[in-house]
Amino acid sequence: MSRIIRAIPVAILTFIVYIVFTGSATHFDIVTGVIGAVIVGIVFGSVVITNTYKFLQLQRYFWGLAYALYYFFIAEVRAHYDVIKRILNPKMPINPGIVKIPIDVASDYSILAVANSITNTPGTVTVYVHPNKKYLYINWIDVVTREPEEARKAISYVFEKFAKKVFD
Amino acid sequence: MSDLYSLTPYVVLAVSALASTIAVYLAIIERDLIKAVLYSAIQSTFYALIFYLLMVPDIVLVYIPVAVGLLPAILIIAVKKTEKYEDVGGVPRTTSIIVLLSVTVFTLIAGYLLVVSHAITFDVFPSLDARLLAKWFLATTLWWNRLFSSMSPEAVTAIVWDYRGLDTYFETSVMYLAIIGALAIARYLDIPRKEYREDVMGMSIIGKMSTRVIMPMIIIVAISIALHGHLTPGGGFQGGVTGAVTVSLLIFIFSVYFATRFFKISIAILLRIIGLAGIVLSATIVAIIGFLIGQPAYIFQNQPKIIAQIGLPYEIGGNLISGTLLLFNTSEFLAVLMGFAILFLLLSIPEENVLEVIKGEVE
Amino acid sequence: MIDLRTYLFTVTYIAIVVNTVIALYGIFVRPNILKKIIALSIFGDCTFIYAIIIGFRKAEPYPEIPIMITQQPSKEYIEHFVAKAVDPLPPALVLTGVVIGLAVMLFLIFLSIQAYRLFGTLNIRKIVRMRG
Amino acid sequence: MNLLNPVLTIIGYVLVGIGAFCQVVAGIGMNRFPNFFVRLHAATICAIGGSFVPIIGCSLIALSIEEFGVIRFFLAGAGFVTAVFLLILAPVGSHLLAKAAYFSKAAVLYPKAVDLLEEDVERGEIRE
Repeated sequence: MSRIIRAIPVAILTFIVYIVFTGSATHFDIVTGVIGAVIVGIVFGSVVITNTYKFLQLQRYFWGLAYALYYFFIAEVRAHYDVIKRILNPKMPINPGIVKIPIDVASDYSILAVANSITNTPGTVTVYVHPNKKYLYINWIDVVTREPEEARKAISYVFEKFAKKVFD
Repeated sequence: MSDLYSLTPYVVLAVSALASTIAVYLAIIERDLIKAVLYSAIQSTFYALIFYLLMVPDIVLVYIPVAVGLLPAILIIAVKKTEKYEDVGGVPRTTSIIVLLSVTVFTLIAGYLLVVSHAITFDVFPSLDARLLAKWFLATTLWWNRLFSSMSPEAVTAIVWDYRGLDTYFETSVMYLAIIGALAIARYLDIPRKEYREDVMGMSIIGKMSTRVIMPMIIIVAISIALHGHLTPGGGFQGGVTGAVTVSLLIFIFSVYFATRFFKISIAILLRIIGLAGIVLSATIVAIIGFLIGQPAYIFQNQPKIIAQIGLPYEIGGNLISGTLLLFNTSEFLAVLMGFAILFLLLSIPEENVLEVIKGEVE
Repeated sequence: MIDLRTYLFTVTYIAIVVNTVIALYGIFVRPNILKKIIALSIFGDCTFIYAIIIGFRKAEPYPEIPIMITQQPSKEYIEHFVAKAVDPLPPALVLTGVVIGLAVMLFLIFLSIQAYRLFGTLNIRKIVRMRG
Repeated sequence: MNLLNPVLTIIGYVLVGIGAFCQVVAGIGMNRFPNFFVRLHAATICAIGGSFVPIIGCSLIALSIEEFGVIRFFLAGAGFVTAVFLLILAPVGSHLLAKAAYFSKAAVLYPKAVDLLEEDVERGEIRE
């Protein structure tokens, strides 16, 4: 039973991807899309989803939208501007190093979201996740502090706040 | 300005061809085999660009998963299982020079003959006109007259199944034989039964979680490519190899013990047999219907012809399905996907187990 | 006066011919079996490009893909399509060729791994000497 | 729809232009940066600013060309799906490369200001 409940969100997600990728919504697309999405959902439902009821909470979607807006229009732009400035500067002011930041989220998807956001913003790359999932090791292009808490404020605090609201 | 606009694709074509030459040279010269595999993957990327600029999107869709994804992955597994470095000692210099000269002469003659057969001189290369057969194929692929047409706007898939179905049938059997051969080599081997453990097996948690998200999406895109084969670029082969990327991801990112949760080798063989049976069915379904209602019909027939007036419907409720093409694409998708899944699973059997079995066999 | 596009296309063609030469050299001379397999796959890709080049043509401003974008074509559209689109037959042959090539290549890799298990080396010269 | 088309076209071309600029800068960075780990930051610019942004731009341009008919939705949809794939998979590639290079000692982290991971490895907290 739990297998079928888990399959539903995966099927809906894959059906959306199917329709967007196909780019048309005729009867043929909808019928084949539903069949394909149900099959994929049943096969992959148990590995993708851990808790189905999170999908029913609407506020998560609004927080997700806010996360996306913040990420694309503020975090990415700021990081790109910063690293491009460093590349084009003749003196190339870099001060690289690996710092350790604590991370306080519950689910694996939150870790994925935070780590991917950190890696996707130029200037910071996640090198390693501590086995107890409480620390991330970040290669930082300009190390201003080696204190974990201060580094967390500079790198991942906002991502973490949003990811907690969306995924936990 | 318009001159420049029409020149751009040719410039990109020439640049990517020259870059691919450099990559090929490095791939052949390199002694470190892993680097050689990566250089050949770079060459494949440029070739995909060339295929795209030569206006064959079907090939691009099948070539990128095959030559940039699956083949380098398999080759890297093979290199890790065998020797990392190539031992070039003992090759006489004169032999290699003689081989190089003869190969050069042979290839130049063959290449010149290809140009001559195609376009008389280099002045009009490529030629301005298409061949007569090509024109006939292009004109009849969607004529909207069922007696002469294959009723599919996608000329390539129409040719693959509708005009030259017998070729495709036998080429599929070549692939079938290759997989049977691999199964025969590994006939005593099986994946050891071991419990999958999240914390010790596979890559890091970031790789695992993102693979979990991305796997159903890749599969659904592959299904979309396969099922729209008769409308847009794509088809059963393209969808099958795109879906096979998922199996390789499962094995690389998690481990083979996680992959066996989804399907054992025997289940993959069963699904593959269902796919092959679907291909046979789509070849013979019109003949079976004709036999049942007592009218003349042929195998590999899709739309009605003048001497055999029955055929499958080409549309249902205004949606083009092109007769047997949809059934063929679905079955081919299943057969190709499961065939490559079998090969991946066989290749990922741990080496200790294999050596144990082989030792008993040799003695 | 040769058209510049023809010149660029000829450069492409010659580069592919050179690729073929290098790949054949690799097949014949390099001793490692896996290197031979890499060279063989490059050689196969070159032949695929030859087949596609046979079907390529010149059209103004550039040839089209052999796929109709309207569902119920008019007569004028079909005439335009036949005058512009490239030959659809070589892609159809190459399509199966790529997939079959991958399957056969995997089978060859299987065989070479098996050979390494039995002989302990992949150097073809050493394997040949072992027979005697 | 007609009024929206020029806007989509202009946004699309701007995004493609940003992508071209980012690619060039990332190429310069690749050559100027001193070691593998710092070059990964240039590679990130290449993946997000240089690939994700222009793919979105190309999709918007494709949406705005009405002569393509129905097929423009196909082109744009495939573009968007590709962009999402890239957004999820590009950082995974960077992360796995960095991790593998660090622990196999294939690339040396020099110059470095601080390396807390090495200290934790030496302390025996992490075994890899």
